Amino acid sequence: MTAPVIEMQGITKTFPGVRALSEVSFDVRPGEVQALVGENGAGKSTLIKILSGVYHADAGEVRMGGEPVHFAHPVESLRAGIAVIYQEFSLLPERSVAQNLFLGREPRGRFGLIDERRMHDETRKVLDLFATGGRIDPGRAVGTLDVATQQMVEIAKAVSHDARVIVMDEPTAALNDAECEELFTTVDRLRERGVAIIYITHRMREIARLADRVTVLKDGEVAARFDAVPEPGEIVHAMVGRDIADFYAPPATEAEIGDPVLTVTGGGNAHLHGIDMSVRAGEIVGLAGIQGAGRVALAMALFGQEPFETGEVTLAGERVSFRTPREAIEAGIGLLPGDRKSEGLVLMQSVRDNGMLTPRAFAPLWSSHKRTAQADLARIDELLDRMEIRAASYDQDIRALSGGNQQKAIVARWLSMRPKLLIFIEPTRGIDVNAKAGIYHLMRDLARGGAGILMISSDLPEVIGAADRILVMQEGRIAAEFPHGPTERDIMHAATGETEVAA
Amino acid sequence: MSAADTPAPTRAGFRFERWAPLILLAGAFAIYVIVAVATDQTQYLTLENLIAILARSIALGITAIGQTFVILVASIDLSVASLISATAVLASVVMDGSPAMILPAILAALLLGGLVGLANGLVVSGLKVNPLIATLGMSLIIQGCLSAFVSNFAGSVPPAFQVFAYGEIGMVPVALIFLALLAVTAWGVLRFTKFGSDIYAVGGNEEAARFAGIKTGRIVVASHVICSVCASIAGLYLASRLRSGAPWIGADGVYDLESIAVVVIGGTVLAGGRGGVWGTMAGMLIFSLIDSVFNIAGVDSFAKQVLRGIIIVAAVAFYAIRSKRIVA
Amino acid sequence: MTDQSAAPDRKRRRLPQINPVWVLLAVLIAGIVYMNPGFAEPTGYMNFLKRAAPLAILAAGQVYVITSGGFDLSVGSLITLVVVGASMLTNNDPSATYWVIPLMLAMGLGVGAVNGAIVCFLRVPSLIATLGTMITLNGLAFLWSGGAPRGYLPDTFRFFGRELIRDVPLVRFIPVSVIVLIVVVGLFAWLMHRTNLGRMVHAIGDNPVAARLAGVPVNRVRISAFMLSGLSGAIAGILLGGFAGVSTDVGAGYELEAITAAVLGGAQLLGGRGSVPAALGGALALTAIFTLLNFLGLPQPVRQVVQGLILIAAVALAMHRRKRTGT
Amino acid sequence: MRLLLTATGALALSLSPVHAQNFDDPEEFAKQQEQLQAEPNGPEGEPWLQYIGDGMVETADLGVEAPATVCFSNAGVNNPWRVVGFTNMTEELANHDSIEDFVHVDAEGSDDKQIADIDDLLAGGDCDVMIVSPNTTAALTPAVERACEAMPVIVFDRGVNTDCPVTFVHPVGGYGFGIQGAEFVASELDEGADVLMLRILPGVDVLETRYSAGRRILEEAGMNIVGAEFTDGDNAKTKSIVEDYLMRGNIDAVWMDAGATAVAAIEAFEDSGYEIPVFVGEDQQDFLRKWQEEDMTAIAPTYPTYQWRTAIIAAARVIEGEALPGPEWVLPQPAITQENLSDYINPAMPPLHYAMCGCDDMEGYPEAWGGE
Repeated sequence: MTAPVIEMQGITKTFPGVRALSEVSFDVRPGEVQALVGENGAGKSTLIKILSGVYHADAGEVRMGGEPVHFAHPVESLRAGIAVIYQEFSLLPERSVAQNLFLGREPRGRFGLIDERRMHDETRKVLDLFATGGRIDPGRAVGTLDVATQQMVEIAKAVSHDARVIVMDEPTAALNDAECEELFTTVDRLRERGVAIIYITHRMREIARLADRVTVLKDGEVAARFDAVPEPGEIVHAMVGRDIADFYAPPATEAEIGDPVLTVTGGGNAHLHGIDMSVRAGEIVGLAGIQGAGRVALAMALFGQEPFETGEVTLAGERVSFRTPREAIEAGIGLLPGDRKSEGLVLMQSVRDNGMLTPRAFAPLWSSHKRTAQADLARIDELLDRMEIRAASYDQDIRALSGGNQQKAIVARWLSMRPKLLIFIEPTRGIDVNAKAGIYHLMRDLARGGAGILMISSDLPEVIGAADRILVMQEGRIAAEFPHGPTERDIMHAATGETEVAA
Repeated sequence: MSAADTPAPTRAGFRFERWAPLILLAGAFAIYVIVAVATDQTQYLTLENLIAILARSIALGITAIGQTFVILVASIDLSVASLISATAVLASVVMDGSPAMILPAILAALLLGGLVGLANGLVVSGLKVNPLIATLGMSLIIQGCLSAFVSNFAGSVPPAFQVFAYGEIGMVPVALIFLALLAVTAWGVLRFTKFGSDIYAVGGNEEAARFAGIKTGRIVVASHVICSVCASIAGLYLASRLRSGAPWIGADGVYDLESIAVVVIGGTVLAGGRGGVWGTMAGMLIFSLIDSVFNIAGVDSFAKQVLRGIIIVAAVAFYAIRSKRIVA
Repeated sequence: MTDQSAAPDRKRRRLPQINPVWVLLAVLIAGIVYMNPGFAEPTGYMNFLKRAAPLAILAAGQVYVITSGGFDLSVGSLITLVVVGASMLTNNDPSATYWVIPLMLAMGLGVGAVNGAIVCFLRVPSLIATLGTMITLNGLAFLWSGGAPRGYLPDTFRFFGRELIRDVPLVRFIPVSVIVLIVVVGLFAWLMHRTNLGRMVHAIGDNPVAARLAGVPVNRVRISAFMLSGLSGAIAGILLGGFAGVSTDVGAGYELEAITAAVLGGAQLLGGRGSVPAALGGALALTAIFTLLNFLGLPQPVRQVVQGLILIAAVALAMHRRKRTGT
Repeated sequence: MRLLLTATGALALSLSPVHAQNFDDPEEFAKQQEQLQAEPNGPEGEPWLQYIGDGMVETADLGVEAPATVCFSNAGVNNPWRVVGFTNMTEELANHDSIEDFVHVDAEGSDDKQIADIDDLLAGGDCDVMIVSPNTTAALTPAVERACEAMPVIVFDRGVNTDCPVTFVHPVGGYGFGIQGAEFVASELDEGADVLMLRILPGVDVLETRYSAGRRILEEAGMNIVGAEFTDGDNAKTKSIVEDYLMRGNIDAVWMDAGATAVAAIEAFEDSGYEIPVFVGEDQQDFLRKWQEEDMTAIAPTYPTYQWRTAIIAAARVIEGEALPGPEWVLPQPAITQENLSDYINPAMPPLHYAMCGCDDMEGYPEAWGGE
């Protein structure tokens, strides 16, 4: 057995108020795929960020090739041969594939000018590693490529760095089945070349297909380590490690579910085709699918941000069509965006202002900011209290709060509007494990209060655990529907349209 | 990145933004021809006249090339007008009619430009002062220092240096050739050098650029230095053209706001990372053509202003209206 | 980034909570009084306030646009258009004032609405959009008048900028423009800090996407901000025309001074933070700087240099504080 | 920052010995003082046709034939003086059938643009005669020289540093303006009186000479000059400056290098509750009316706008091949005084109409000038 290329020992990292990692040890050897699994918030990203020099560990040691290393900056780790492919691409859409691949280290030719031909040749060489890479034109602007191809470029970028270690953070999230298979082939080739791969995923079949070893993180600690791929059940048990029934709120009973609050028939636009669906009062409907399947597009269509162009929508029995979010909100729809920072919060404003945002938006512009038809400051405070938001004061800037508390402040915004339908997009992304349960119970309370809930999530256990009914999308269509409690396999099957499940 | 969840239809090969400056330029040229023909002044359609139009806004063109660099890194420079005045005065005072002093004067002017650019860049990237404010402040400082020492044309430019503005090779003015070379060089730098690539990276996504190991601060500073050096070249050109430098020539030409308008009309976005020198050159030509159309058509000078304002807004709207982003 | 860190943060922030612009203003006023004790007399400080009034009103309007994330460069030209237009319309007729002033205020609102509409619907960044209107309005003022003022402003019109109310207890007299200043800034401050509009302006400047998804009528709010800035331009024009009569370059340069004043008052460029009282402080401080330099006998060039340095220093200091407090 | 300061410091050092143009030229001062007294040639009552001195130039051999196209490169119409002047010019055109076409290009106050405009006219304007009103003297010289090679050129208002134009039309000049006002102040007040000098902005040749001449006379008369301030031609600033001076001390007379903001300066006295002192203004209607209404002690030197008529007349003579005064056509430059004040006041005219326009008898008067 070869010596590990990376060894991390006793890594501990504390953020103010949260112990993100505690005494984590982890290693990866050349020519192996080490799967790193765990729920959202288990500490995977923090561990990777410490490895790549974005964060610095409070305690512990990172060794590369046996030598202790300290990366002060991601560039240093990259130079040392550690490439990280994040879910959020760091590609420049205006630049060509080749330019992106060689960003910051372009090959120079005569007079110190960029040797464009060599850059293109090298790009081509790297792209040839991929089964379909040959179809990508190195001179094409990245912004004109589809998401899957951009993902390829992102991986190619890591490969072109001659990385000895490549970290892939849920690389298949945006890929369809054929593309996934292509990625796996690429991973195999990289492994053959002796590259060490740290592969972060939720999906058991990918682990089974690719991994040599598996490390499971839970709540900032190593929950299990497997030197061979075990049964999926073992991994899941290690990941969740608690009574799911308690973690998620109990599902709705027949009696709790009422009439449909929302129905869509034949809804379609540039991204969506023939959407037929309904959400009933008192029900949490989960919306699953791979990235790019159109889940967010569906939410945005319902919410009037990118409206349906065809089909019919009814809300509480009335036919509606919204051209702006404002019209949707007026009619009784609320939405919690997936990216809190860029879509949800007004960061420089106070917690209370964030909670009051929507009620105020519907009050006359010149009337007092303290009282609106839907809420006043006292009521918002009461709502914030009820959700147990931890803040020094509701007057403080919301940016100082933790993700979970920020999310609750956004929920407060909607509660005062008493919406008939609430759409949650990735409601627990970036929220620590303890706060998650709070959000699930909150959603259930809202449903019991008579609202219909539509929850979009990439976290399969979450969809399975929290939803009463699950819709699975694929390529802009609703591909399948499950009652409460399908398996991850069932959902992935429907989401990718494949017939064979490896796990 | 929930936006990534929306299936992106692969866009077609034709990219509107790339061609928009050319479309605008063609439109402006068509209007020029139509006005010349309609008013029965076809003598304005000779080659000689077209060259005169090309050479009309050389100072603006040189400044705008520099401005392109700073706007590409998502900065902006409002100090160019004052700097143009300052370098024109400095050069003409140092030369003071003596051919022997031409070289020292050019060096002094370029040095001043370099220093101002360095200061702008450091304030913007180091102190993180909003570039609009930083360069506006710098503009006031330069203008103040300048007017403290000179209040009129100062010094004079020897005839040998006037070749820069008045010399011709064949039919083509030397300055026009210089502008073309400068544009080609700028294009080459942006297109073929690592520095150029870094500029687009910093303007497009500063975070990504930093992760790729690009020293983003240095790129911003260097862009500001280039911008200011271009402005000082424009100052030298004006000193040569006016035979002397005066502390108001930059402000009179409104080179700060006009150079920004030219760059933006040329399709470079204020947010950075997209655009280029050829668009800027197209923008400059559009400005020259508009001026010429006004002259040919005999538009009243006040109506000119009204039209010019509307044209700037309309030209930028021509690009911007297609975007879905919320702008402020 | 979490709750626990907030507590000590709050304690630390209590002390320096006072906006530095007031400290600056106090120091400047002390300097002026030291140089010229006459400034402490009503004639001194009332003249000062009278002079600062147009800029302070402009800054109060500009702060709306800045807080909403934009710039309004058109106010200087708008002032010129208001003064020139009023002189054309009143045509020496004292009774015309009663319809000309409302008309001018409406024109200010209209110009603001056009600015806002260009930004919202044509999606032209406000820097370019208002640069365009700045050039256009200036041209219109010239086109309307033929290049030189065509008429006088009647005394009824000039009342607001020129007259004093005498026999006021304590201060002896109050210029009408100071009363206008108090009323307008009070109104703008109330709108900004006590109404939904103010909170919405903050929200769209802070995060327009989030604001839209939360139901904020982003376009309506943004256009309102530009309209208030336009209104402030019209009011400033009425005061300036009243103070000194008609000319075709009354407004030149006021747009940058208004932005400077707002920034001195701590308004955050590109949006999200801004205060009307602090902008008033900024305008007064800027005027005080000019007054002090005048008393010191320093020429115009020095004024420019000082203004430039203060501008850069104010923003650099604000950035430094923000970095230190981690917000 | 430090670098910049060093750089500007270096700039200051290099500049200190320079100070290019001389705006206090005793020779020119004496010449203009003399010209003010001289009896002009030409028809009385039509000062735009009159000339001081005897020099004439023949134009028959210039080879221009009627009817012809006259092209005019204008520095700008960016202030009321130029607006009135340009109206004089366009109205004068109606008197000349020999001018078939008149092409006007406006440089909007930019040297660079005016040079380009002249190049445009030369390249495609089909001009027979060119009139140039240069934005600045030095900068426009090369362009005018090039124009001279192609056709007869007439320059007015500001000159150029070349004698190639057929003639250079201008009134007596800035020294003359400064002399007239300052001599009036000196004659009205005793030695030691406090005089405030208000100036528009530094660096403009025609204004600098007014100031240097005015200052010279005032100092010679033993006046106490309490200050010389720049107003930027801004009413509000003018008023504020005067208010500040009044807070600090006495003012017996105000000398101004241009009268556009004179009324604002007068209002500062009124609003602060002071007597209006001796005033030097200019021939703007608003000042003249205020002068009459308030019964002030004042004078209005002029820089007559009728020279814009003269430029067209000169062009017409070139076309018709008649002789004209040259190489300088020096026009008389009368001042408006208490005696003839009422001749120049016309309430129908706009406030910044320049009364010394020589336009009262022209066909379009007063509507074309904005009057009623």
